[in-house]
Amino acid sequence: MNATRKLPWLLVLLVTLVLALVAAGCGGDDDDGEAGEDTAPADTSEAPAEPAISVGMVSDTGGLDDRGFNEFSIAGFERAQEELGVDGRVYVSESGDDYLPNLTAAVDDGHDLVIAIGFLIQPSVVEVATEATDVNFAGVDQFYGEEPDCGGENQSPCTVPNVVGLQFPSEEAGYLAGIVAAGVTKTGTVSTVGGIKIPPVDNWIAGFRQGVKDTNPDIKLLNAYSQDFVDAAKCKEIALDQISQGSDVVFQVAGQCGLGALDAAGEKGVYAIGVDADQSFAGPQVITSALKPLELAVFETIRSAVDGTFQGGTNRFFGIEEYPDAELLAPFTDAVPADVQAAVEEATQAMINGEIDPPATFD
Amino acid sequence: MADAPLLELRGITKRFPGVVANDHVDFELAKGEVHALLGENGAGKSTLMNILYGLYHPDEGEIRLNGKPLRIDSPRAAIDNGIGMVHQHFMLIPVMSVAENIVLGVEPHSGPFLDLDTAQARVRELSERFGLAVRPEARIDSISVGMQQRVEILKALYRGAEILILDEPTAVLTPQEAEELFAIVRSLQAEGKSIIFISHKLNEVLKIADRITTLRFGKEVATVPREGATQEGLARMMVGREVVLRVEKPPAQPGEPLLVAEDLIVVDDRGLEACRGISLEVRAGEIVGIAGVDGNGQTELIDALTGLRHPASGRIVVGGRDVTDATAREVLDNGMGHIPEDRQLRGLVLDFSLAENLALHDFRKPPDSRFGWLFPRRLVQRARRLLAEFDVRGGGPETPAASLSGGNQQKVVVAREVSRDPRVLLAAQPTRGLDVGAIEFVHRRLVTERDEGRAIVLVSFELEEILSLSDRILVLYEGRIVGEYQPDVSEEELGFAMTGGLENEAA
Amino acid sequence: MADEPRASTGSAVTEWFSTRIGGVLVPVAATALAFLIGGLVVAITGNNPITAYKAIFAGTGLNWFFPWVSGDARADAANDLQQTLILMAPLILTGLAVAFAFRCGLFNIGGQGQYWVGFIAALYVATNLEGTPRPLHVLLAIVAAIVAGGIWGGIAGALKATVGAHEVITTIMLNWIAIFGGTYLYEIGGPLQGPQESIPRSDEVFESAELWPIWGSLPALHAGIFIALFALVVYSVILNRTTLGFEVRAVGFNPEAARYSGISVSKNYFLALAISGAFAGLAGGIDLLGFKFSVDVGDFGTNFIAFTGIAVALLGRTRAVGILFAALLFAALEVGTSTRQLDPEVFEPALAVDLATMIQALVIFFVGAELLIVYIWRARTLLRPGQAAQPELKQ
Amino acid sequence: MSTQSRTALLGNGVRRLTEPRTIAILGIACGILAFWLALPPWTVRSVGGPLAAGFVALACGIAVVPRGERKLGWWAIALGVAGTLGAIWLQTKEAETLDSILTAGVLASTLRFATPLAFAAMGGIFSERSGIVNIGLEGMMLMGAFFGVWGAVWSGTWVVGLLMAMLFGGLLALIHAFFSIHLRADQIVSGFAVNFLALGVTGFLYSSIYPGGIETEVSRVPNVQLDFLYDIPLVGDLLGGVFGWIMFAVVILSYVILFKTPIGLRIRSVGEHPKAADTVGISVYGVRYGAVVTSGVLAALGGAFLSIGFVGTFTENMTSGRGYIALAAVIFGKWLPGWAFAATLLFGFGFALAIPLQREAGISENLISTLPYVLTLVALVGLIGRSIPPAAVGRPYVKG
Repeated sequence: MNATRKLPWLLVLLVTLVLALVAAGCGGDDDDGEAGEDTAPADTSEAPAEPAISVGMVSDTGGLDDRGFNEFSIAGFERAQEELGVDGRVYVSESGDDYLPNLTAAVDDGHDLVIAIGFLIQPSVVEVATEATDVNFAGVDQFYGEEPDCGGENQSPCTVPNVVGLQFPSEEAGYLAGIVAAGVTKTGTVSTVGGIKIPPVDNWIAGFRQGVKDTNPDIKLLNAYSQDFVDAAKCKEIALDQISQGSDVVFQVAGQCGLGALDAAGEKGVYAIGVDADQSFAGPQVITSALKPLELAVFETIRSAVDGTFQGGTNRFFGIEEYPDAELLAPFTDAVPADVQAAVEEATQAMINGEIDPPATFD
Repeated sequence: MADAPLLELRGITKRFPGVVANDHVDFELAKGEVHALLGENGAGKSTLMNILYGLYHPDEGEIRLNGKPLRIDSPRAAIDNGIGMVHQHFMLIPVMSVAENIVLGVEPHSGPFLDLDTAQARVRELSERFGLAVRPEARIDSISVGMQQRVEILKALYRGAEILILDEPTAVLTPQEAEELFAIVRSLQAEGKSIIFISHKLNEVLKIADRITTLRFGKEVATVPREGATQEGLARMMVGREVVLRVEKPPAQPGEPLLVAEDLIVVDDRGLEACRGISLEVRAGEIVGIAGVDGNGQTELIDALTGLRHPASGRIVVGGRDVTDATAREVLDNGMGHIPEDRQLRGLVLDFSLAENLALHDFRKPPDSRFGWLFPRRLVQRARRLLAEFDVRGGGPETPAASLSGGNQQKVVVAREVSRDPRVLLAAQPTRGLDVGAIEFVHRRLVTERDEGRAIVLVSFELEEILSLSDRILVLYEGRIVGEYQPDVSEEELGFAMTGGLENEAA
Repeated sequence: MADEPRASTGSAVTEWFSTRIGGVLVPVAATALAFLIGGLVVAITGNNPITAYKAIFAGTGLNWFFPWVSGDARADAANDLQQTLILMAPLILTGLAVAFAFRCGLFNIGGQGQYWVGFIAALYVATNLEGTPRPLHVLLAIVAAIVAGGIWGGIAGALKATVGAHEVITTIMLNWIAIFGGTYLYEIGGPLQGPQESIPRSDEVFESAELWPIWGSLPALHAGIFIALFALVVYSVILNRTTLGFEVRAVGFNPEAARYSGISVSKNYFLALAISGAFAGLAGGIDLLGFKFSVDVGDFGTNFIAFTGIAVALLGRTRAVGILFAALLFAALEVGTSTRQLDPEVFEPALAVDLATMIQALVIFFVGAELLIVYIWRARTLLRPGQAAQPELKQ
Repeated sequence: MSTQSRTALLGNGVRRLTEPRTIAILGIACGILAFWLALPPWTVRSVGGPLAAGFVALACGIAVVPRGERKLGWWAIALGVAGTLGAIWLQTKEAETLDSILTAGVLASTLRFATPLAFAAMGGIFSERSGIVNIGLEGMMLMGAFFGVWGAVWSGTWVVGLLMAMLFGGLLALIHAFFSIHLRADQIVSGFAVNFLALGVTGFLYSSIYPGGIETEVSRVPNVQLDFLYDIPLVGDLLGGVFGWIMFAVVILSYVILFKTPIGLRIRSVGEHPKAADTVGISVYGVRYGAVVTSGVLAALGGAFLSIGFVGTFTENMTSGRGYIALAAVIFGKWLPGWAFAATLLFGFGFALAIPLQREAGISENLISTLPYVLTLVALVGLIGRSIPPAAVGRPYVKG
C-alpha cells in the first residue's frame, strides 16, 4: 500500500519531468517557432495576386534537414514561392512505403505540378503520372529513356508525356573537386568517403577520381562507404583510417554522416572537400565544396510551369553545358593556390566546350 | 521478572484485504526473558513480529519501549531501538561473505572505502564472545544452514540488539543443531538480551521459554508461564480443540515393489555429485519416509526419480519399466505422481485457472485434448468434479490459482496428482506452511492413497511428519542412504543419523 | 512465504482490475493519458492540441465511417482509410510476433529482422518460378516468408533453449544481420540485384505472385488484411485451444512449474520464438506481395514496423482483440501524422513524425504501468465518498 | 538457471561444446591461426584473415577468463593480441608507413568505438547490479548526444554541454526508475519506451531548434596537450582526449565504488536480495533510484562523447543501436566493470576491423558490416547462459 500512497507526488514529479524535458529544449526556440507561425499566414495574405500555380513537393527519405537532395530541392521551391508567388506544400516520405501514397495525395490535393525528389521514387512517379495525366510531374535525379532504349531489362523507365526528368551530372563538379584535390595534396594520396553505394553518390566519386587522374596519374586514390547517411562517427572513423593511409584530402559524399569525415580532416590537419552545399561552416579545413544545382533546377522547373514552357516527356540536364553560369564549386579558401584555381577554370571551360566529359561511373 | 516490562505491544491490529492478521493483540517482554510466541501457521505470529520490526505498519495499537511510546516505521528504526530479528527465511546474500552480510548497512569505513579488515575483526570478536564459531571470510552459500542462522544472530548483535526476535528458528535445523541453538539462546539470555521466540512446536517452546503467549486466528489467547504448562494445554489453546498429534493408520501391507532405484549417482547444477549411489525400493501400499537435513541430495534425488534430471549412472524402474533415461513427461505418464516442494513455485501456475492447473499433466491426452486440439470445457468439467471431491474452497474452475489460500492450493496439487491414479506418489514437503486443518487433510489423504495400493515416497525435513506417517524411514546424508528405521525410532536416534553420526562412527 | 496473507498491493489489485473491467480500462486509459501528455507537448510548442489532433484524426480516414462525410471529403477519407488498413495488416502481424513470444515469457525485439528475412524469402520465390498459376505462386511466396521468418526467430529460440543466450540480445544482433545482409543482397553488384545495373533494387515480383487488390488504387488495399485477420484467429486458437498454446502459456507464467509438469521449457522457448518469427516473416511477405513488389537498399534502414509492433502487442495486452484495435490505433496514428495528412499550417510536418513517436512511447509507458492507472482509478472513486473504494480481493 | 532443462542429447552436446575449457582451446587455436596467417612466408593478400582470427581468439579469451578458465583464457587473449599485432605489423611492412598506421590504426579506432560503449556499459552495470534491467541505455545515450550539443551551443562551452547531457540523461533515467521501481512496470518494456521517448524528444527538439542543422561551430571537449604523451605515436592517439581519460576514470571508479565502498556493497545487496537489504535498514528504492539515475548520467556521457566529444554535431538517431551493444557488453563481461570494458573493446575492435577489411579485402561493405554482429553472436553462444546475473535483476521489489 505504501508505494501507491506516495504516488500523487511522484506522479506530479513525473509529469513535471516530461514537460521539463520538452520545455527545456524548446525554451530557446519558442520565439522562432511562434514567429514562423505568425509570419506564414501574413505572407500569403500579402501575396500580390492569385498564386500562379500550386506545387507539391514529395521528398525522399532521410528527413528535410538532410543537407542533401531534400533540403536544397525544397530551397528551390521556397525561392519559387517568394519570387514567383507559387503556392503549395511539402510531403515528407519517411520510408519507401510513403512514395506512392504521398504522390497520390499530392495529386488529389490538386497541385498543378508535382516534384518528386530522389531516384528511388521514380517507379512510383511513373505509376501515378500515367494515371493522373492532367498533372505535370518532375523528378529530381531521374532519367527517362526513349523507345526502344527503355522499359526493358537493364533500362531506364520510358518517358511519360507529363513527366520531366531532372538530371545532374554531378561528375562534373566532382571532376573539378578532383582537380583541386590533386593540386593541393602533398602526400600524393587522396580519398573519398561515400554513404551508400548508389548512383547519385558514385557520380560524384567517379568524376572526382577522373579529375585527380587527369591532373596527376600517380596520385593514389582511396574510397570507402559507411553504409550510412546519419552516423557521423562512422564516417569520421573511415576518414581517419584513410588519413592514416596517407590521404591528405578527403572528399565526402555521405550526407550528414559525411560531416564526420570533414571533422576528421579538421582534427588531423588535412584538407577536406564538402558536397551538395558550401560546407565551410565545418571549419577552415574545408577548402571548397562540390555543388549540385538542385535549388536552381527546381526553381527553373517551377518557372517553366508558371510561364507555360513546361515540357513533359523529356529530360532536362543541369550540367555545365546547359547552365555554364551555375556554380560547381563553392568559393575556395586561401589553401587553394592560384595555379590550381586556374586549372579548375580551364577544366570548366573545357567541359563547357565538350572537350572533357567525365565518366559517371567507375570500377 | 514482573517489573516494568522492557517492551509492550498494546492492541495491535493489522488488516490485510479480506483478512485480519492481528486483532488487538497485547504482548510484553521483560528484560532478560525468553518469551515464546506460539501459534499455528497463519495465526499472525510473523505479522506481529514484522510490525515490531517495522516491516509492516499496524492499523491500530501502540508499541512501548521502556514505558515510552515508540513509532517503528522501518527496520532502521527498529535497529536503532535495539530490536533485531532473525527471519524464518534468512535475509542473507548468498554470494557475499559472512562479514559483508553482517556489516551491510552499518559498514565500517576508512574514508570513502569499505574497511573489510575491521569488519572481519569485529565479527570474529563478537562470534567468540557468544561462542558462535563463525568464520567471517566464508561465503554464505558455502556454509551450513545452522551456521547461516548464527550469522543472522550475529547480524542483530552487531547492530547492538538488546531484543532479539527469532522467527521459527528451528524449522530448518536438525535436532542437534536445535540443541546448539538453545545453548546460544541461553548464553544470550545470560548476557542480558531479551528474546522473542516464535514457534509452533510445543516441545521446544516448553524447553526454552520463560513465558508463552499463544495466538490463534490473529487473536491473543493467553500468556502463561512455563511452569505448569503442558503440551496438551498449549495445543488446545493453539488450535482451539484437541489435536491428534499422531496419524492413526492401520498397519501397512506392502505388495510388489513399484519404485526401484539402483546405485543412483546424480550431479547437481554445479556438476558436483549430490547423490552418491542411492538404492531404494518402495512397495505398493507403503509409505517410505526420507529424512535428512536440507541439502543432502533430496532435490537431486527427487529430480532423478521424476525424470527432471538424468542420473549420471544407475537405474530407475517405475512399475516394472525402466525409466532411467525417460523424460519427465514419460515418467509422469508411466504412473508417477509428484507433489513438488513449494507449490507456488513448482506445483502450480498461479496465473492459470484451477481447471488449467488440474490439467497440467494430462492436457495432452484425451479427453482433455485430441491431436493437439484442446477442449477447455472438458477441463472445466473435470475440475468441477475434483474441486468438490477434494473440498477445495475459495474458487471455482475458472478462478486463478493465485487467489486461493495455501491450504486450498495444496489441495489442488494433491487432487491433480492423486486423480491421475499414479502407481508411485512422491510427496516432497507436502505440508510445509499449511495450517493444522490442511495438514491433517494431506496426511489423511496420503494414508488413504497408501491403502489403495500406491507406493508413496515422503520427503520431509519435519521429523515429526516423517515419524508419524512413514512405514519405513530412510535417512539421507551427504547423498547416501545411511540408515533404515522403523517408525518407532526415537527422534534423537534419527537426528544422530541425519547429521552423519553413523558415518563418523564407522570411520 | 507460505500462508502469509498475500499482502502485496500490486498483483491483487491489478488482478482485480483486469478481471473486473475485462482488461479494457487499462489500455484505454493508458492511451488517453498518452494523448493527454502528447497534447501538452503540442501546446508547449505553441500549437493548438485540439486542432492538431483533429487534423490527425481526419488524416486517418476513420471519418469515412461517419455517414455525414460526403463528396470529395469522402473520397479523400476512403484513400486515407486504405492507407491505414494497408499499414494495419503488418502491424497486426508484427504485434502478434511480439505477443506470442511474450506469452511464453520472452521478449522478441527481433521482429524487424524476421520481417526482412520473410520479405526476402517471399521476394525470392515471387521473382522466380515464372508461370506458376497465381494462387499457387502467392501461396508459395507466403509460405516461404513464414518459414524464413520462423527460422530467423528459431535461431534466437534455439540459442535460448540450448545455451540460455538472452533473447533480447540475440534478436538485436539478428536484426542487424538481416538489415545489412539484406542490403548486401540487393546492393549494386549484389547477388540478387535487379536488372538495372546502376540501381540497387531487386527484381519486381511477377504479377502471378501479387496479392489481390480489393479497394482503391495507388496503392490499393490488398488481400493481406484478410491474411492478417486470419492470423489473429490462428493466434488466438493456438494459444487457447491447442496443447501447444497451453504449454507456451504455462511456460510463460511459470517455467519452473511447467518443467515439473513434464513440459519441456526449452522446446517451448524454441517454438515460441520460431512461431513469433513466422508471424513477423508473414508480415514481410504480405507487404511485399501486397504493395511493395520490390525492394531497394534504402528501405532496409528506414522501416521500423516491427518496433511499432512491440507497442501494438503491449497495448493490446497480447490478446487477439486487443492487438486488432491496437494495430488500428497505431496504423491510424502513423498515417494520421504523416505529412501528407497534416496541413503544414496546423502542424509542422517534420515535428509531427516525432510527436507520433513520443505518443507511442508514452502509450507503452502507461500500458506497462498498470499501477498508475489503478491509482488514478482509485483516486476517482475516492472522490465519491460512500462508495467502496477498496476493492474486495479475496474470498 | 534451473530452467536448464535436460533436452536430452542436443542440450548436453551443446553444453559440452560451450564449456569454458573448450572455448578457451578454440580461442588458442584461433590465436595461433592468426599468428600463423600474419607471419611470412605465408603471404596473405589482405589483413582481414589474421585480424578476424585474432578477434575470435580475443573474444574467446575475454569470455572464459571471468568464468573461471583463467590459464587457458589468458593464453587465448595473449595469442589473439599477438596475432593481431602481427597482422598489423605485416600490413605496415607492406604499406611502409609505420607511423601513420600506429597513430591512427585499428587500435586507436577500437578505443574510440569502445568509448561510448564503455560509458553506457558502466551505467548498465550500476543499474543491473541494483536489480533494474536497463535497455533504455540507447535512449539515454541519445539524450546525452543531443543535450550535449544543445548545451554546448547554447552556452558556448563544452563544460555546460557535458553537464546538460548528464542532467537530461539522468532525468530520462529517472523516468525509467519511476516506472520500474514505483510503478513496477516490466523493466524491459519501460526501458524500451525510454528509447522510443528519447528518439521522439530529441528528434522533435532537433527539428524545431535547429531547422537547418547545426551550422555554428560547436564547442568541443578538447584534447589534452600533454606533449610528452602526445608525441608518442600510438599512446598520443589513445590518450589524447579528455574523454579517454574520463572513460578510464569512470571504469576504474565504477570498479572501486562497486567493490570497495559501502555504497557498492549496498548496491550489490539490493540487486541480489532486496529484502535482506531492506531488513537491515537500507532503502531499496533509494539505492535503485540512485543506481538507475547514475546509469542514465553515464550513458548520456557516452552519447555526449559521440556528439561533442567526437564528431562535433548531432544527427537524428545518431547512437544507432550502440546502447543495445553496450548492454550486450555488460552481460558478456559478467556485470564486472573491468571485463565489461574488455567486452566493449572487443566490440569496438569488431567495428574498427570492418574499415581496414573493407579497404583491403574488397568484399561488399554491407557484408562486412554484419561482421561485428555475427562474431558477437558466435561469441555469445554458450557464454551468456553461463553469466549469472544479479539474483534480483528484473524483479520489482514490493515493500512490506
